[in-house]
This record gives sequence, structure tokens and C-alpha cells, in this order.
Amino acid sequence: PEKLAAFQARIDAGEKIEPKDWMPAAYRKTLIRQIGQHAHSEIVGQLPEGNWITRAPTLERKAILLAKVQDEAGHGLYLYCAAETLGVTRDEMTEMLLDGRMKYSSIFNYPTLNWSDIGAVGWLVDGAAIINQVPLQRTSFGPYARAMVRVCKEESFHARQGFDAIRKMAEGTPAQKKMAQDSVNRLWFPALMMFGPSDKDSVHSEQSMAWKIKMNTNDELRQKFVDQTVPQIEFLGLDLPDPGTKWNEERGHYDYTDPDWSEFFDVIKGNGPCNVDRLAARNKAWDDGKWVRDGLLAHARKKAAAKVAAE
Amino acid sequence: PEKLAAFQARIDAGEKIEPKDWMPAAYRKTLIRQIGQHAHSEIVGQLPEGNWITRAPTLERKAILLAKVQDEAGHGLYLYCAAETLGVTRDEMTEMLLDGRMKYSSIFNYPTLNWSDIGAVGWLVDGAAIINQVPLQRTSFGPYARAMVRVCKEESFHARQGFDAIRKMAEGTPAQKKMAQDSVNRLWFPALMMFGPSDKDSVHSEQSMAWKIKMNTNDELRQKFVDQTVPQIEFLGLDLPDPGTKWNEERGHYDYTDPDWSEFFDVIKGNGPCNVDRLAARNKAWDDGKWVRDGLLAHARKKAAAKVAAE
Amino acid sequence: MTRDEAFLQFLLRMGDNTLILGHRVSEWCGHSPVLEEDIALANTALDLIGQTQFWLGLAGEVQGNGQSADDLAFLRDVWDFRNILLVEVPNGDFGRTLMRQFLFDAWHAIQLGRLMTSSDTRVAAIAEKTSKEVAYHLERSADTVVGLGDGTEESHRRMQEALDYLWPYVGEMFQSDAVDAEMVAAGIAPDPASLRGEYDALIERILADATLTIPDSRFGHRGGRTGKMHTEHLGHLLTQMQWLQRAYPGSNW
Amino acid sequence: MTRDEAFLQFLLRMGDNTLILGHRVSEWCGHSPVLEEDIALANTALDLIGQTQFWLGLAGEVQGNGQSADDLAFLRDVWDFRNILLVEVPNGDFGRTLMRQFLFDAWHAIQLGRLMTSSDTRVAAIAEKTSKEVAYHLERSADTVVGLGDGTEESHRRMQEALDYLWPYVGEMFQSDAVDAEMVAAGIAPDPASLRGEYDALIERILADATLTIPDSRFGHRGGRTGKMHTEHLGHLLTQMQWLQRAYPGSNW
Repeated sequence: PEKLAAFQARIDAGEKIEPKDWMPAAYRKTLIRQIGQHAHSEIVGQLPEGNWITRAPTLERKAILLAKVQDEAGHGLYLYCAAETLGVTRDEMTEMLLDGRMKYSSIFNYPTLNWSDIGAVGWLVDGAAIINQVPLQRTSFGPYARAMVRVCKEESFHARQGFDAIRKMAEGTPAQKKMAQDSVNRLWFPALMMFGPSDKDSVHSEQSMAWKIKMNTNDELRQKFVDQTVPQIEFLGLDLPDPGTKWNEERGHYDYTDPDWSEFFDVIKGNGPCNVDRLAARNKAWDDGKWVRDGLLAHARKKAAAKVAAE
Repeated sequence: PEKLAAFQARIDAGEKIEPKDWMPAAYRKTLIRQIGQHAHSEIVGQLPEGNWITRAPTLERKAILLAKVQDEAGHGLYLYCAAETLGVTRDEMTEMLLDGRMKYSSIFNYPTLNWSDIGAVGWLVDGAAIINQVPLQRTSFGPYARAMVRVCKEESFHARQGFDAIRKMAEGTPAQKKMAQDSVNRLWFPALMMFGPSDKDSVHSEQSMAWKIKMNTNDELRQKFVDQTVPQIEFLGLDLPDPGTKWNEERGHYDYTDPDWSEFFDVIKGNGPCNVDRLAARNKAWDDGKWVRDGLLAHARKKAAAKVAAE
Repeated sequence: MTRDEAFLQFLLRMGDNTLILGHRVSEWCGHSPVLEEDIALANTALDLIGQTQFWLGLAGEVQGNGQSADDLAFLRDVWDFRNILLVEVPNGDFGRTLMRQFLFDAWHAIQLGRLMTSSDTRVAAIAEKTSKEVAYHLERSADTVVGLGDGTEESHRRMQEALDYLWPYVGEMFQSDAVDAEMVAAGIAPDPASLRGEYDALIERILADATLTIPDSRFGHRGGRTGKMHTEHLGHLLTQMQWLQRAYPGSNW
Repeated sequence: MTRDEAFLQFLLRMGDNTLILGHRVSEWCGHSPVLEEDIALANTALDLIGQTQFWLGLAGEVQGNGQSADDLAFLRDVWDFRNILLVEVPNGDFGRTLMRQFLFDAWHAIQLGRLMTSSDTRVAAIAEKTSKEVAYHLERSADTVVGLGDGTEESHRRMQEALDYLWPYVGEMFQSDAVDAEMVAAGIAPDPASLRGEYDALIERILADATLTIPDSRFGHRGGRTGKMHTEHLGHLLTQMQWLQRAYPGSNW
């Protein structure tokens, strides 16, 4: 309890906790869950976007999309590294993803159905992710905070590129504009759900806030996203996907319709449109790749042994 | 030797040999090879045409192509049945196809590269097959002769449909006409090769002729094909694929350029454009299907056992 | 929604189901576990494509802007398709393909039985013509599901996995909406929900023979028959199916 | 054939190789055996697509009828493509993909080295810009081929199978025709046949380290770089790659 008080004092003083520092088991556990889930989201998030790489409409768009998906794999990589400093290996976390013990962001259980979804994902999904992550640059765990700095920088770039892509659609032919509208309609509520359930239903929150693992409430961040995004939709000349959207002069914020939380919990439970296919794709990649990982490892060992023998 | 003479006498008298009749071992062996190879050709022949089923340009064309490929599988089925009367099972023949001990017609080692190839295959390949097969309706082995009657009837239908399909292309847009020309150019010489090497280089021929397993020489049949097909190409308004084609008043036949037989023997050896992929596709179908065959067999046995027990 | 608008939606649902399932089944061509299955699958695909010509042909008539069945098949994008999600999921192994076929055939046979008394004589005539084919499909797919479910340990396992994978796509066949209400009111087609009892009885019997366990979840994916949210698979299917027509528009084939 | 016609063919050969291989590699996205490989493959694909923009951009200029690199990539049919067959064969397993990459990278690196002294300054400039990327591709694919060839028994077997499967597609890189003769005469590009010695030395060294055996056949498929006979695989690839451009012509993306 003394240690605990000292730990909390360090956090309150704005100090960073580093991997070798003492930390409460629950802090460690919560961080592993949160960073792991974040890393998994980057990995699984490759799939809905990867779905359009082979159908990208121009060489330029294909290159941009490839670069984005590559960045996401990179984010996954440094997030796994950050989690590993807490004493869990990447392979352990991967196994937990693959057998369903660990989650990833539910947004990636929705399908990408037309090209404009690729723009919408960059703009809305990465946009929402940034709002979630910007405060985490100040989170108490050092490696996580530093990873977030790099991630946020790249995500902002993706969000701008996504907006540019959907803008081309919104300002394009009638069919393209219709695609853009369709994307926004389908992805709006799932994007709102990315901030998690309403504060009153959210578990884990209080302790995480005290530990500065979580910096803002879900509803605060969601409101920020709505306030930022509604004018962008209007700028694109698209209809607002939520007819309940209205500027509230008094609050100084947009009012909006709450997403259908029963859908959210359904998706979490595994019943989203793509849960099964996403996990199957990741499992297949992992299983099919076993011989490659084994082969490269065996070669590395042979080389190391030969080196030792030569010394 | 007495038996042999009696056997030959029956053949010379135009009698049919039936499965239970005595026959020389070499007759049996040659027939198994020939009928088996023919059956395999029907099966492997599904692949180049099947390649376009999912891309057929209209519902009607898709239906026609499906029906044709279904017919070919049916031909395979009765040819295997005919061969089975000679004391070899379909599974044994299949294994021999899959490990390369038995062959199939080399024409199916060429790719189908545009939609008009589907018409050209029906018209040229089935057309050549018919010329090969019509005389075989009078072959000495009863089950084979009867199978040929049915096969020839359906093949003629396919050839007419194929001509109709390529005619639509030849009379279509400039791009379609170009496709038709491209098909004819690519498939002409491989079609000529379907009749086998020139008589002077052909093995097995003499004995097979005496046994009425082979009814005409390769060159006779090839000439027939050329004489029949050249006017059709002209009717379609396409250029002749062989600049050496010329009406020979004296012979009463078209002269033509001999195909490149080194290519033919290369393809036979396994170096055709598609040999490896064709056999890989058939092997995969067979291997992936093992559990299905085993499952259905196990169920049939359980049912039979239950029936016996109930009696 | 006018009655004709609803009727068009209904026809697209019928025709897109047979079109997309026919396409999926046709992908097996030349790759089946055994020759008899190659023939049977080609035959099923052929029937389904023929039925598509009827349904989409009538849809084109009802729509009234001169679009042919081919135009509807080859020139619409994902969101315009009205097939249920079940028929667009990838074939998977042979077991999944046959299980999907069975789960669809059972519904299809019951649906066509009802449509034979449709107030619209054209619908009744199509149902009349196609129900014999579908009765045969059902007989065959049911037999195969039983044979593989009650076969070896491996075939049993694979069939149970197939059923578990496909089950969440079954519910969509029985979802009713405004289109269906309009069809019921016009006496053109039954309420989808009203088919569930007969369907459940049928598949319970067959799947029991197959020694397979129906998952007890009633959760059902939706979004295909309304077009609101197809799976990612449909778009890939269309790239193949429509490429020639898209690449060479205005040609006669 | 005029020099410009030959030059155009040469540029299409270069650009179609990188386009089609880039496409194939991009199919791995999200499905690699290990995260580092996902990143590396995406990076390779990205480089190749970027190189395609250079080569096909220049091809469009030389052709002189206003076609952009995108027009060339997305609006030609199979017969217009000039890539070697090696790059269009399906990915197969990871081993085959990496083996194909290595066999191509080795040629590509040597070819670009020669092109850096091309008499056409635009060609020399592209070669200059892209050869660093390709040197890195080669380093990486060679390392992986060695690691997997000299890894476990299974990885060795798979790499040998990959090499055996791909070997008949290697010869096409060194086939010379009238186009090449024209390029040699103009000092624009080397005779493909002249690269074989250096190539063989390079791959023999690496494949020996990988404990793999080069098949002793010299048979080589042909038909890609002339466009006369591609494999059946290219058409399927194009249905995906080109669908959007075909379905929505004249749009800006």
C-alpha cells in the first residue's frame, strides 16, 4: 500500500512509469489489455483496407493505400513492442487474439463495400482513432506514450489523405457521390461506437483515469468527434447520416443520436458482419505461416551456432 | 495363335468384341490406354472452358457453357465405364492420370485467353475431336463404339454452338473481331496437332488399324479437318491463320503448313503452357475431395449394414 | 413505395439469389471431389442460371425502362443486388458448399410452393416451371448432407463446421419488411416469416439424420435482401462476373 | 517496326513487369506469416507501383496519343500486356512468392544497372532512381530465400518446389527479339541474352547458400513479353485490378 501510494504520487506528478519501475499488477494487466487490443486493431485493421488494394482505381491511389496499410502494420509493431516491455510476448498476444481471448476495435468488423469506404475509413475511423489517441500521448506509461506520439503523427496524415479521397468521390460523378454518401451512412454510427459505451455504462473507467491510462471519458471524446466531423460532412456537400444532428447553441456542441448500443454489444460478442471472417483470415495467415517462421528461426540458429563455432 | 486368328477373323467380319469375349492382352492394353486417355481428355478438358464460366458475358452464354462442360464430364463418365469393362477401375485410371503415367489430349495444355477462345474451342477442338471420333463409332470394341455414338452426337452440337459463338465475335465490334482472329491464330496449329504426328512418325498405328481400334491414318483425318475448316474461316471473314493454306486442284484438297512437331513433342513431354497447372488442378481436386469420397462411402456402408441387419 | 416498386424488389430478390448462388456453384466446375459431383453441380448451376433469366427478365419488364435480364445481371454494382448474404459467401470446402445449397434449397422449395398460387400469373408460372428443378436440388443436397454428416469422423466434423459457419446467414431468409408486406397484401408472395415453421421442421429432420447439431443461436445477419450491407465477398464475385460486359460495353455476345 | 514502336514495347515490358508483380505482391497485404513480412511486402509492392508510374508514364509519352500511365494500366486487355509470365503466376505459398521475387529481383537489378547508361536520358534517369530500391529488394529476397532454403526440412522442401515450379519461367527474361535488337542498336537497352551470365552467377551463388538445386532444364516458357500467349492467370488478375475503372469510366479518383 505504501508502494501503491508512491506509485500514484508519481503519476499525479506527471512522471512517466518505465518498464523496470515497480507497478501494481492491475496497472500492468490493464495496460497489456489496452495496448494489446490497440496493436491487434492495427493488424486486423489491415484487412478491410487491404480488401481494396487489388481494386484501387489508379496507381496513385493504390500506392497511397499500400503505404497506409504498411504504416498500420508498423503501428502494430511498435505497440507490440511497448506491450512486450510489460512482460508478455508478441506471440502470446497473437495467440490470444486468434483464439478470441483478446479483442480488437469493433469498427473492423464492418465491411468495406465500395471504393469510397477507403476514403471514409481514413477520414472517419482514423479520425476517431486520433481523437482517442492524442490524449494518450500524455499517458503515464512511458513506452506507450512514446508509441502514441509516432502513431498520432501518421494517423493525422492518413486522416487527411482519407478526406482527400472521399472528397474526390463527393465532388465526382453522381455515382461517385452516391458511393460517398453510402459510406458515410454506413460508417457514421460504427465510428461513434469507437469511443466505447456511454460513460454511465463504461467499466474500467475510473481506475484507468486515475492511472492516466485513460485521459478523457468516452462521451467527451465522442462529442469532440461529432463536433469536428459534422462541418466536414457539410463541406463535402453530403447529407448528414444522422437526422438527429443539430447544433445546440446552449451546450456549444452538436446534439446527435446515440448509436444503437445493442448492435455494439452484438458485434463485441462476435456477431458483427465480419467478425468470423476477420478472425479466420488472421488464423489462416498465422497457421499457413508457421513453416516460414520455423524455417527462418532454424536458419538463424544455424547461423548463430556456426558463428559461435568459428570463434 | 488359333485364338488370335479367330479373334482377327471376327474383327475382319465386322463383329463387335464384347467385354466377356476373349481378346489378346495387347488389344486390351491398347484399348485401356486409348479409352482412358480419351476419358482423361474430357475431364481435363473441363479446365480451359471452365476458366471462362465465371466470366461468361451473358446468362445465355453462361448456361450454354455450363451445359457443355457438364456434357464433357458425362462423356468422361461413360468412357471410364467403357474402360472399366476391360478390367481397370476409374480410380486406378485417375491415379495414373494424376501421377503422369497416362496422358490426355495435348490441346488442353493451351490456355483460353479471351472469350472468343470458348467459341473456338467448341468449333475447332470439338470439331477436330469429331473427325477423330466419327470413325470410332465403328470401332471393334462394343462398349467403346457405343460410347462414341453418344459422344459424337453431343460433340456435333457443341461444335455448332462453338461456331455460333465465334461467329457472334467475328461479326461483332472491331475488338470482338480481333479476339476471334487471335483465337484462330493461336488455336489453329494446336488443333492440327490433335490428329497426332504425321503417319510416317506415328507409332502403334498398324496394329491398331488391323484391330479396328484406329480406323484412319492421322494425316487422312487432319486433311479432312483442314478441308472442312478453311471454308468456315473464310465464311467468318477471318484471315487464315496459316499463310501456307492453298487449294490444290490436283489433289482436290487444301495444302497446309505442317505444325511445328517439336512443339508437339515438347508439350507431350510436359512443357506445354499449362501442363503443370492442369495436373496441379486435377491433383488438388482429387486430394481435397478425399474426405468427401471417404465420407460418402462410409455412409453407404453404414446404410447397407443397417439394411442387412434389418432383414 | 408503390406496388410496382415493391414487386420489382421482390423479383430482384428472387433472381439475385439464383444468379449469385448459380455463380458460386459454377466456380466448382472441374474441381469437384468426384466426377458425379462435377456433373451434379454443373447441373444445379445451370438450373439456377436458367431461373435467373426468368426472374430478372420479369424484373426488367416490371421496371419498364428496357433493361434486360443481362443488363440487370452484369451492369449493377454491389448495392443494387438483393440476394441474401447466404448465397454470396465463398464456397469454402465441398461440405460448406453443399450445406449452403441444402439450407437454400429447403427455403427455395417451400417458397416456390407458395408462389405457385401467386396472384400474379407470371410469378405462378415461373414457380411452376422451376419448382421441379428445385425439388430435385433439395433431394440431392439433403442426401449429400446426410451422407457426409453421417459419414466418417472427418466428414462429420467438416459438416458441423459448415453448419456452424452458415447458420447465422439462415435467419435473413425469414426477415420481413415493407416490400414483403406489400407483396402479401397483393397476394403475390407469402410473408417470409410464415415459412419458418415448415423450414425448421424440414431441416431439423434432415440434419438429425445427418447427426448434426443445429446451433441454438437465433442471431441472423441481415443486409443482403435490402442491399444495405452485403458482405465483402460480393464485390469480388462481381469483378469476375461482370468484367467482360464492363470492359466491352455495347457488344453482342 | 520503327524505333519509337520498339521503344514503346520496351517501356511496356518494363512497366508491365513492375505493375503485375506489384499487384501480385500486394495481394499478401494482411496475410503474411509474420508482421515484419507484411511490412516488407507492402513496401516492395509500393516501390513496384511507383516504378510502374515512371515506366508507363514514359510509355504514354512515347506513344503520343495522350494515354496516361493509369490508362495503360487499367484499360488494356490481356493481349496488350508485355510483362513476362513469371510475374503473373499466382502467389502460391509464401515460399513461391519470395522465390519469384528473388528470381525477378536478380534480373531487375542487373537490367537497371545496364539501363543507367542508356542513351535515352529519361530511361537512364528512371534506372538511376529505381535501382536503389531494387538493390534492397534483391538483398531482402535473397536473404529470405537463403533463410528458408537452409531452414527446416519442410521449408527446404517448399523452397525447392517453388524453384522447380518457377524455373521454366526464368528463360523468358533472356529471350531477344526484334524489339530488343532495335533497342541495342539505339543504345537504349542491353540485349536480354547478354544478361544471362551475370544472372546465372548471381543466382547460383545464392541458391547454393540456400542449399537448393537449380533444375538442369533450360526449357523456358515464352509469350508474355511479346503478348502472344500469356497464362490464364493474367485475365483473372485484370478483372480485379481493372474493375472499377471499367465499371465507372471517365471518373476522377
